[in-house]
Amino acid sequence: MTPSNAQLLWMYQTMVEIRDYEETMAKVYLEGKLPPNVQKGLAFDIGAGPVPGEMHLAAGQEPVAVGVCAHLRIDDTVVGAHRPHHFAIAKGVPLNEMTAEMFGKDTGLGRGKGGHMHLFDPAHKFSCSGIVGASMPPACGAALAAKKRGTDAVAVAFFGEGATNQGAFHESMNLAALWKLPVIFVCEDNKYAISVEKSVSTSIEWNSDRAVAYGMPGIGVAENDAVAVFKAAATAVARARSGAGPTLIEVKTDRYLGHFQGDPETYRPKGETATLRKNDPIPRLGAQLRELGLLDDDADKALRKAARDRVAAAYDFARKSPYPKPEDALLHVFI
Amino acid sequence: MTPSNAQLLWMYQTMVEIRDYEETMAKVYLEGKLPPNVQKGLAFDIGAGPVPGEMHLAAGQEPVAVGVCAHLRIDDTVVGAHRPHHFAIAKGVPLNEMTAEMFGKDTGLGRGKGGHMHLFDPAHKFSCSGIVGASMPPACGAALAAKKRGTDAVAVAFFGEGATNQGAFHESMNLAALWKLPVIFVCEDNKYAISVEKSVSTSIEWNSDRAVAYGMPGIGVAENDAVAVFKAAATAVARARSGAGPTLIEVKTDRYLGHFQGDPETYRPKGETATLRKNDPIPRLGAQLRELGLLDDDADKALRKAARDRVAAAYDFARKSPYPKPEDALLHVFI
Amino acid sequence: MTRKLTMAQAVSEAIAQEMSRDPEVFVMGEDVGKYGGIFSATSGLLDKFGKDRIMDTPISETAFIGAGIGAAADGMRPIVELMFVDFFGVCMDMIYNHMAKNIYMAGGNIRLPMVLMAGIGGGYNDAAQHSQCLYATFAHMPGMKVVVPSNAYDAKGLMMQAIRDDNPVVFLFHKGIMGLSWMSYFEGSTNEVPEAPYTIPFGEARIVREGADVTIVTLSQMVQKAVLAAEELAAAGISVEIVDLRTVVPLDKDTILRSVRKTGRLLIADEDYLSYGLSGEIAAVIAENLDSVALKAPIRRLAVPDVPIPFSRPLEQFVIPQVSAIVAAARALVAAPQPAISLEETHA
Amino acid sequence: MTRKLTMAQAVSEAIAQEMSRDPEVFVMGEDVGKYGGIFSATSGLLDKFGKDRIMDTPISETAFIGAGIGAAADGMRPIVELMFVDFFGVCMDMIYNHMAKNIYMAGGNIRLPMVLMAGIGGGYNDAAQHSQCLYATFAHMPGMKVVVPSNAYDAKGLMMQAIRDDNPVVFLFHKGIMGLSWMSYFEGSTNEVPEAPYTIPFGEARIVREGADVTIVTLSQMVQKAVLAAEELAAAGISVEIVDLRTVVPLDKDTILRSVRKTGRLLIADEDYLSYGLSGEIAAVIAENLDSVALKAPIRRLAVPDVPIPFSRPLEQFVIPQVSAIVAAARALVAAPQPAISLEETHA
Ligand SMILES: Cc1ncc(C[n+]2csc(CCOP(=O)(O)OP(=O)(O)O)c2C)c(N)n1
Ligand SMILES: Cc1ncc(C[n+]2csc(CCOP(=O)(O)OP(=O)(O)O)c2C)c(N)n1
Ligand SMILES: [Mg+2]
Ligand SMILES: [Mg+2]
Repeated sequence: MTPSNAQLLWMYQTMVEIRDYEETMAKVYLEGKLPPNVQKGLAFDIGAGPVPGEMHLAAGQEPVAVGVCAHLRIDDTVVGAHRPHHFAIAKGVPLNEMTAEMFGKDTGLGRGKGGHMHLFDPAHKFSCSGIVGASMPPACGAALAAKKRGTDAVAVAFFGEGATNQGAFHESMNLAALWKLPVIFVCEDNKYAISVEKSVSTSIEWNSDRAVAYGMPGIGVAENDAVAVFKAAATAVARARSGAGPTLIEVKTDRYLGHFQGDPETYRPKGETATLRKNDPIPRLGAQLRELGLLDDDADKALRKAARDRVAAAYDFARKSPYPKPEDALLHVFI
Repeated sequence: MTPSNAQLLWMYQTMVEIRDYEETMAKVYLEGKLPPNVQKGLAFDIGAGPVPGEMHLAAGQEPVAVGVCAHLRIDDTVVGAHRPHHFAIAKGVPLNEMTAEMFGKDTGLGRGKGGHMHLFDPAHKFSCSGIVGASMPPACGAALAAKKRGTDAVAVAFFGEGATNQGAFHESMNLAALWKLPVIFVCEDNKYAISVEKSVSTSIEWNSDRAVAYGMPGIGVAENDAVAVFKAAATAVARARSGAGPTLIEVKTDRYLGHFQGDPETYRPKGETATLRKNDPIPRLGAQLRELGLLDDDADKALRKAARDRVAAAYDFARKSPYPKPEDALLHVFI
Repeated sequence: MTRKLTMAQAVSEAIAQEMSRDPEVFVMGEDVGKYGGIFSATSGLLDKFGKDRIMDTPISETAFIGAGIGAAADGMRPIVELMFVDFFGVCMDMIYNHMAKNIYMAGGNIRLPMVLMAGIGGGYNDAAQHSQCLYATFAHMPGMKVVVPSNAYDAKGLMMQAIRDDNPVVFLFHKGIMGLSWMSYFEGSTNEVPEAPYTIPFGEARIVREGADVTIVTLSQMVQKAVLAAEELAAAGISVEIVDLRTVVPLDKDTILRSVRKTGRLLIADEDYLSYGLSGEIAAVIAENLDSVALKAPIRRLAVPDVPIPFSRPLEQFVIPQVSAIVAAARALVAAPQPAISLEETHA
Repeated sequence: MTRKLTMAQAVSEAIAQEMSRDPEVFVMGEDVGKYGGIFSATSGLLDKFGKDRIMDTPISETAFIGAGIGAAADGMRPIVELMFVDFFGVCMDMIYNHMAKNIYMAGGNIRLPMVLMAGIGGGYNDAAQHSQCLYATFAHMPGMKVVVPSNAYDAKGLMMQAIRDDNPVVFLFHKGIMGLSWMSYFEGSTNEVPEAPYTIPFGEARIVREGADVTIVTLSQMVQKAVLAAEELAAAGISVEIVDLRTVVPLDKDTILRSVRKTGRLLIADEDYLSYGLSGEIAAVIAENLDSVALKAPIRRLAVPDVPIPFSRPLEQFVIPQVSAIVAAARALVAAPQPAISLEETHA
């Protein structure tokens, strides 16, 4: 299945927005964290500034998010991992509340209690977790609920290539295949789990080849390309919706930034990211759109500006939002 | 590789001994557990008698133990699961101390602290665990130690087909393949995990097919037969000793008794065990030995009597051994 | 007329009644179907509700507990059985980092109506990996209600309450009071249970027996042991008040304090490990309130003395507090030098 | 002359010295190699010892911690890093059912010389799954020694002791005192550390500061907060004695009792969850010994008030006890009505 023009445009525009979001965050995140504003002797202070704590950005990995989410409806579930923004944006999570959450504000998705690894948006059926491998079992549960209710909603679990060596991967794959759950497992192979290269963590090259261990189809996508991901996901989502069961997809993608912001990246070969960026999927899709006559300079500019404005508005919303009251920390353990 | 005459005889005699051991235990275990010796209203009391607690017996599964252990040396490690006797016996764990352990006696392998699911014999490098899937990671560790020290010792992890859906299976397989550890993973498919049939727990038919997910050889043994297991294990052990890495073996075997003693087995089709017992691997190997001229009635009788005597002596040793002092319970948390 | 039920029957009746009432309720776990649950908590349910609602699972606790979380977040009401609580180690991440925290991390914007039930306790020689209580481990981590019934009546009402709760509830039943046909049990746990549905609110301890000299704060099977001990002590002229906590999260501190203010003596009888657990928390409740509690003796704790549960019968009987140990500890409490003056009295 | 080291440097130096001495010692964990450990506990070790002894692992905590157990049972001395203690849920079975129990279940017939180390603690807004302390969870389960240093000097000596111990040791370092270049830290944790190897025995609390009015029992990063609080309190005329537990298993009850007997007032300052944890256990030590401890006020506890760690800064600062909270609690303790008469005094 090839994407429609509308889908192509949506994927492009969404990738642009994601990239802008992540690059903005990379800058905002540094506010207040560098000398001379931090404790003497520190190069960087993770706990300082308007957005403290760890920050995992997905610049470069946009194709995975848009290629899959292009097929999803609001009643489909997405569960992401510690690097969740691209999925959240592609699933339609409102930028304002999402950003406010990362600023720890009362207007955030979780009233500031969750933070960037813990974005919960029940209206868009989006959630994520900071524990590697933890996206898969709950996605099975959402799929199980859909199946029990006889709807054709599906669930997607996103995770990194490092996560495939966590027991939860195996257990979830077996459960989903056994129960023919409408779930799509999507592995982003960005070649690293923090500093550990895939060859140092994984005994085979393609995780999609692991699907046979469950009698499940596995699809490997060799290109960090939105259309290629779209096609793989089309098959998988259709299979899930039809009741035929789960699929495992692995996409070779690229992480342009550090594992987290502040990562010294000494484990990376010099110049690696510069090389990777030459294969940037956003201009590549832009060029395709131009060839198809769906985009020209003006439209591109307008679209980029619109994305930038939405992103800027979200950061603005977040900044201007109030913090929760300290004693609100005691609320919401139970409802 | 075909077994030598000595190996054939050893396998036969060891299977006979295991069977005798398990059948004796099935009887001894019931002592004191039935009405009228138990609380009124009970059909059976798991906590009563000389051997209290759960009891998982392996009658029918002897080929897996002897077919693998025929290749092992005293410096090779074996880690078993909750159904461990056949492996322990085949690995050479002394019957006296093992039995005393199950009686909770001070002369037991663990001075009565471990019980039947927790047999530790460092001299024979044998251990086991009551947690499903828990045999695999420590076996990887023993293999890692051998590798680090440059010996050609190997490690074997035994586990049931139910255990293959535990995360530990997946993590251990990947680790072993990645690090080329000298470990052999041996799955006993006895068709049930307590009451749950394999088709209800596992999305594919052969767990040995899961080996490809790790780039590891997988061998399926379709017959509950000592020689067939021996052959598969020969390849796997040789591979491990040579430094080429791990192998996953799955053997279709049969559980003649309940999951544990006292299991009502209502989940089993009527007459199933009677049918299974028609394919008893012990007389089958006996017949082969006879054909090869390695066994006749007298020798068989003598060998059976010798096994029976050793087993009886062990139970006798256990019965006559003293209990530990109650306050010894406080010892050995640390050494 | 009410019938007597075993605790296992009471639990499965509660589940059955809620399943009949609410189509969103379903059960998952190992051997919960044909087998009816290893400890019979789901006995008879497969026949009533079929295998789409009573689901046998692979031995994949992380996956199926995690699936319960996902289904609950979607509005279903899963009851998930972790066969023995001792197996929590293979799936604790799903339990404590997700089931327990998701509501909080979502700022209260989601519900998570899930019951996780498991068998606890020793006494039948199942050794170190199958005999633990561990309720304090769950209670220490925020975000789970923790229910530990001592008898059939409470078990039914607490289970119904648990299923209807929009928060995750950990429901722990002691094997030695389930009334199984294959394990000796304390008969006090099998009692009269109304057929009609009813709930028991969480956080309300029950005074099992009133008394004047010593308060025994306890829970689960140990309640039944305390009752036997109290009878023995009564014969010796010592009047015991027994507080059955019923839930450890929430904890009914008021009832504990009220009782200890009355008796002046506290014995905590616990089957979990001694240190850093339940008995310490109850002790702290008193130690923090010494300005309003007049203790006649230092508090005493009975619990498993920080050793794994040994297999051998004499060893296991030694480490798990028995009726005789409760009797001896209560006697020692009463024999402690008196009278003592509390902080409170000195303030007057 | 001794040098000042950060706690991270002290830990990696201890490991390096033991690795040089004993070829059986090796390190496994995620990002322990090129990265040098996310919290720098293995910084520089890959270059010194190579990748056969400093092994990066897959994200398979069950497998590699289990492999540590297997290797240790075979006589090696693995040091295994679980990056954040918060991840214990994916591998607790290997930790508590195997690493911790195997020696006991073997009746003392095996050794298990393994160190499991992990980063703990919050304060830098890493939210609910990356900010916990959880030492009480490990301490509650028998079979593990649990070490929680507060400064570089102790960390080196305790790590060497841990590596040489034939029993499993859980070594928990608070991220906020490691002296990392990317996280603000308490400078008191960076102190003078002798270059020569030395060990510090387990079970010996350290009196950080002597005082007469209030005892603060604490550990890990909270020691550094208590020191700052004590200075503030001293200025207000309140003399504080600080007890740094250093190890929670074994627990040095004598030092706690001795100090509280002297001051008559106890404040427990803890960064773990409040209920069913460390603070309760320390309270119980007092409550069990009220016949020999003359309390001048009820004990007080500071800890995370049974909520997951919230992300937002004002919320996190509110739930994790800060210097100001310690000051306020100590003041309140001293202001509590006096004099009070203890059980002990009434026995005289
Ligand atoms: C169970 C668990 N172990 C370890 C970690 C620490 N950790 C966070 S992200 C990460 C690497 C994940 O790699 P991958 O799955 O490839 O995702 P990526 O970061 O590349 O997107 C690790 C080890 C964790 N969060 N959870
Ligand atoms: C982690 C864990 N989950 C559940 C159990 C309970 N349990 C004990 S044995 C068993 C079935 C194991 O089946 P299998 O692996 O096929 O071995 P078999 O009993 O057939 O030898 C189960 C579920 C356990 N001990 N550990
Ligand atoms: Mg990755
Ligand atoms: Mg089986």
